[in-house]
Amino acid sequence: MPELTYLEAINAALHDEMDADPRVFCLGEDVGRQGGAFGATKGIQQKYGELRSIDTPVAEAGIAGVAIGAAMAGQRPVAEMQFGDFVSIAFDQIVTCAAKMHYRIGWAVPMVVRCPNGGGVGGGPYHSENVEAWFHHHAGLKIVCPATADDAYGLLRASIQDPNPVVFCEHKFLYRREKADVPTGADGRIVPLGKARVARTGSDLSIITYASTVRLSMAVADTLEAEGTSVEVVDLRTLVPLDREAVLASVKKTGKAMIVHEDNLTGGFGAEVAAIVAQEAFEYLDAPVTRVAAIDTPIPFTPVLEREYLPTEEDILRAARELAAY
Amino acid sequence: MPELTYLEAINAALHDEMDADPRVFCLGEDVGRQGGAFGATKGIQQKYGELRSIDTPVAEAGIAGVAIGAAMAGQRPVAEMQFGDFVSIAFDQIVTCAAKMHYRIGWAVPMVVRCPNGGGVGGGPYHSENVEAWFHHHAGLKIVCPATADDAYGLLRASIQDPNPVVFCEHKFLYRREKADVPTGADGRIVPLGKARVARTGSDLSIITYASTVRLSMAVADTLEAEGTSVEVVDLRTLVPLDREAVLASVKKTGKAMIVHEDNLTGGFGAEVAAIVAQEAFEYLDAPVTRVAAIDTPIPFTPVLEREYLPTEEDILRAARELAAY
Amino acid sequence: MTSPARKISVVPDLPSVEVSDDLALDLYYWMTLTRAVEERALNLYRQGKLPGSYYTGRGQEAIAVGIALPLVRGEDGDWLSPWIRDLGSYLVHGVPVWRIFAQFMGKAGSTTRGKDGNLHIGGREWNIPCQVSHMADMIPLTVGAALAYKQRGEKRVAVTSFGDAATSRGDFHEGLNIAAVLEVPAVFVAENNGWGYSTPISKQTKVTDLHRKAAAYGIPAVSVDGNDVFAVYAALKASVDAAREGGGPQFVECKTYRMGGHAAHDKYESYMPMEVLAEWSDKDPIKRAEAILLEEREITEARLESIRERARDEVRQAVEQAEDDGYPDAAEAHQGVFAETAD
Amino acid sequence: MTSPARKISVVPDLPSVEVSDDLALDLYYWMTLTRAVEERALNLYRQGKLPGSYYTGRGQEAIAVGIALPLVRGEDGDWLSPWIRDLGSYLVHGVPVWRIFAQFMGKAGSTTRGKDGNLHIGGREWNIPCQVSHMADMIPLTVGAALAYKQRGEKRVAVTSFGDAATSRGDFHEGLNIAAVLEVPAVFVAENNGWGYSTPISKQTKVTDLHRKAAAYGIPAVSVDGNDVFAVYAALKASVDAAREGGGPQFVECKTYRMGGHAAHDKYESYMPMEVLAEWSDKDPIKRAEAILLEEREITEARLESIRERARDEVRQAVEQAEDDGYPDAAEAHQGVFAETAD
Ligand SMILES: Cc1ncc(C[n+]2csc(CCOP(=O)(O)OP(=O)(O)O)c2C)c(N)n1
Ligand SMILES: Cc1ncc(C[n+]2csc(CCOP(=O)(O)OP(=O)(O)O)c2C)c(N)n1
Ligand SMILES: [Mg+2]
Ligand SMILES: [Mg+2]
Repeated sequence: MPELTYLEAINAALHDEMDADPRVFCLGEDVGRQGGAFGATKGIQQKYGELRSIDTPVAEAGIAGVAIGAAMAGQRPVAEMQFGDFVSIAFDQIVTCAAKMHYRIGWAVPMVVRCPNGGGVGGGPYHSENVEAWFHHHAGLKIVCPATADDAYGLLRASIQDPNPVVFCEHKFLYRREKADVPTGADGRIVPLGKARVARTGSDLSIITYASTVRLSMAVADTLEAEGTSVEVVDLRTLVPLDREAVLASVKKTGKAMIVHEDNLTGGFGAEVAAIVAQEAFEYLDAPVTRVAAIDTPIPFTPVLEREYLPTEEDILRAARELAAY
Repeated sequence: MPELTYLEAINAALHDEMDADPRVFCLGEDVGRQGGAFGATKGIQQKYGELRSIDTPVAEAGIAGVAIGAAMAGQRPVAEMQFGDFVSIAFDQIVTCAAKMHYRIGWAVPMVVRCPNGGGVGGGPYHSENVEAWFHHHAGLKIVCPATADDAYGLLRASIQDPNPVVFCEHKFLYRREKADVPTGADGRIVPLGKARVARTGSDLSIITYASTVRLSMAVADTLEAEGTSVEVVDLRTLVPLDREAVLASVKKTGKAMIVHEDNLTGGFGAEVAAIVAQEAFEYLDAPVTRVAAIDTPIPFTPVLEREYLPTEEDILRAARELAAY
Repeated sequence: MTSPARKISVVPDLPSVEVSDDLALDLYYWMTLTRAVEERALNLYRQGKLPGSYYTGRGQEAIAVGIALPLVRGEDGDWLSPWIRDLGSYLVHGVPVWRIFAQFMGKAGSTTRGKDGNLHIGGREWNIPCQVSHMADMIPLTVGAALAYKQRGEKRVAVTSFGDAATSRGDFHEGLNIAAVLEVPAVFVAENNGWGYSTPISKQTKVTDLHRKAAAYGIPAVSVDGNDVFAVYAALKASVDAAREGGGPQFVECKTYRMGGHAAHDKYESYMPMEVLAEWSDKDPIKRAEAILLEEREITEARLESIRERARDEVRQAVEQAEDDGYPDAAEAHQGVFAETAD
Repeated sequence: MTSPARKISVVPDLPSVEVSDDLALDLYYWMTLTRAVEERALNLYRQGKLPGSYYTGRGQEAIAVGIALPLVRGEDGDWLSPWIRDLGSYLVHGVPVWRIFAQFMGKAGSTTRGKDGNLHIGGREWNIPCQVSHMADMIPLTVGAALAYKQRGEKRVAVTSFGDAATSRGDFHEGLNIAAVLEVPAVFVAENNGWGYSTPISKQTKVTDLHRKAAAYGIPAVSVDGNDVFAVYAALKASVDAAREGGGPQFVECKTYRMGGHAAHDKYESYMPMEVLAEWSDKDPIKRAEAILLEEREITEARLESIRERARDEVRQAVEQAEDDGYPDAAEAHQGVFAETAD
């Protein structure tokens, strides 16, 4: 079993789903011969041909719309946005057509929109966006945000198999930094959508997080452990459906909730988690519900500014110490 | 001083700003001779001519983009979406170009996008959307949601005068239902963005709300008053900038926070308010932070389903009673 | 009983198409039914029995019917995504009349179980996706369906219609361009009725001959008289055949005129020139078809009357059934956001 | 000293344009400067001194320069929104060289104060809006600026350039259509270099002669040799003049070839045909201009060398100044989300 990076795990999941189901196909800009801007679709055109690996024109609304139509006509499209940022152009197709079709006529739209997400890579305001909050408000869309190579593989397979439109937010910063021994092919493990993962158990406070900030939170938990504070880290994995039970169980146990994400603070998914906690676990809370997230600005380009923008391990640590001491 | 409906107040604000500032102009589908689908721009083409009242092709991305460019070139465009729902098509232009331009190069984009918002009018899934949560996450946009005819007038004038892109969510249900004696012209009152309005003072619990649910909340407050519960109603007026002080002052006073909006629950603006309250007023809270909102589905068409979808006065009353009794 | 089929050749670019008398009568029947449904629905709307807005395609029945009749019906047939003027397309493609009334009324028997209204009609059983309000959004979807058929090597086509104003939208452009590049079996039908709500086409685009827009994508295009049901049928039949046989996407412009307001509540008298309306009234597609059937095809008036009678009967029964139908339970509002299975 | 102006007539549709020797040398100077900046920046990038990605417009300098030189500079001049291949446009339109290096380096002197990178350069003082990554988004903005000039009765134009792949986007379509209908003074320049990242234009559109797309909007269009700076200049000059004088929007296609990867990190050798690259290398716009200057205009080699020397000097000084510049304070990240005033 080879060690795969998060990016290789995505590639493997695509290969395995293409293999298992002839209805699955990839489409997007440069996804074919080139294998995509990051190589996520590498080898697929060579193996499955041009009809199942389609280099599209630069037209994100069109790409999404074509995927929706193909899904309704019985295929299982996996559309790639070259960068998640560009899914803003497909916003209308996704919320207007994909999200509402099943509710209206019970006709499923089984498709995945892969969005290379997130900052920390010097991409500037248009190659670093975290797009989950563009969609999590919208009934009818599933939102998946893997934090590890295993989950990237298992959640992508589950997303492709899911009968609903899924916005799959794969974090670019993790592409080559997250690695694991990921079983693939016949041994591949599907990770069901809607199940959080307790990445680390603890008793003093809960960090609820997902994607790129899981590893930061784990590091913080290590540091605090040494200081005598026991931190539980809940990796949400999917924002929609949300594993409310896992979130509430953890907070009820520790009495302290901290929500961490890389995306901007205001109106980020953390607000929803905080609201749920403040409503449903109120009686268990020993401290304010705390959020750590990016500042409320676009994502600046130059490293010194990008660092200021992003939530760092230090930011999380500081907030966690405060919360622990509360 | 004539009594104006909310819709007439919007029309008056447009006239008054067109009059006061030659840079102001209206654009959108059917806004010219027709005065728009609802009559919001009535009389403007007749008075100010075709160059300042432009019937555009059906192209919401183009309309938004043209407004942005015109704003940067020194004009003060007021773009109308025929229904707020269609702003999904302009999403990319608004978040990509309008929201981030000033942050990047300090070049202001003074424009307003008027979005006829909201349900309760039998419009179905594509003529009833509340669009504020599509944008409130996005740094660089102001979001305005008037609840009364006075505010519709005063906030629209403030929005047009503001040097930033403003998403102006005017509620269709209120168009002809809200009325007030609204001074206009030289006597017109500007309502500054970022200042909430305590619509009713109270001491037992705070309802924080905006737009169409303000009137419902006021009715609930009346009912509860008779039952001996004193409800404070805070009308946010603008979601961005948010008047945090007003929200926190109210909650700190009453110890109980309930957030009410017509938009879907999950990821709605109420989540953000709840998160702020749970973090910053935690020590003052005597009860769970409660949210009342639409159910998490698209907006169904037929009256019996639409009623089930929308938060009603009864829903708010029930939740408020529970909270009061907590 | 029926005279031999006639060849209809609308435009030199397309092969001519045979239209037998039976087919001609079919076209007539569907147009008649379409108008009967719409007239009845308009009455119901005026009586306050239909929630929401009401749109009619009066005067455009030849297009609605001519688009759909060349297509294969049923779940495994051709994809059809009609525009809101095209009630006739829904009827021809298989949606039962009573369910259309139920849809207008917001009843449980609506194709959307009351969740959507007016012409937002659809269902997998008819291979009709449910259109959204957002004009031109259905164009890329139609391209996607056509792509699916091509990928699986099925000889099916995907067809969509839209108004002239929809050609201003980005999704029109992206959809057509992708269709051309991927060479999928999609047929695009532009219904050029001169207006988009209160806006005349001259303010919508400088190129008011919409078929000329197809050249920007390298898509073959024709323009036909949209008030001549035989011409529309022939253009569609030839285009659909071409697409089905691997000829790639096709574009058909149907020229017509909007015979009234944008919707029933629209005070169009304030902006539409009455004399032009009157002129077009003389070109009414049903009257024109009648004249051809009576004069050129020598069909008897009695036969036409029996067809009209059949249509009226169907409408009567359908309205009864829809009126008897209940409203959905409130609980329905909570159902169906997500699919449990795709099949 | 200079020979008399020559009339350049690129296409029969456009009036011919005078290009004096001084102007010809100006064009040469700006192309030379553009290349010198890009070569230096590429070195810096390879040394790891430029964060982010690095894009060059090598081989497209004639377009970048030819677009900008006919325009009026300055805050009250013409709006110019260049594409990422058009470093030369920024230079000609007034952005100081050192600030471009500062931009690449993410320094405080960057036109975005380090908030954006690479060719996302802009500022009100030059009437250059800062482009966004999202291809074609700047087209509607440019139409809006042109509209503002028309509304105020100012004789200004708004110009934008974009790559061939951008023509697939909805915003291209919506922008051009609106520009045509509103008859605004906008000029659209399509740089047809045959590729969009790894995708050849044949997979981008069936209509690879991009000027033919303008016909769908009723916009006058010409196509010129994008490697001939005199032709590009003349086409732009004539188009800009036409737009300025009330002729409505204009479209210019410049045919060229992308002389390498999409960005510096792109392994284009795997997909670009080397023999075609070699052919186009012979058509290098700077070499071609040199030949014309030396042979047809009888400019001395010494004069050209002094121009090249001037460009090298400027680059040297600019790099020094940019290197001396500091990075922005971290606090800058928090500033500027909202404007306090629009003026
Ligand atoms: C994207 C979008 N913008 C606006 C509307 C509102 N609207 C509904 S129909 C219509 C005009 C349609 O004109 P056209 O496409 O010519 O069709 P017709 O009504 O003439 O059949 C408009 C503007 C819409 N449905 N979708
Ligand atoms: C909307 C959008 N989608 C995808 C990208 C990623 N991208 C950057 S440049 C490019 C290709 C550009 O090709 P073209 O327009 O021909 O310009 P060229 O690079 O050839 O100059 C792509 C796909 C983008 N910037 N914007
Ligand atoms: Mg029309
Ligand atoms: Mg190119």
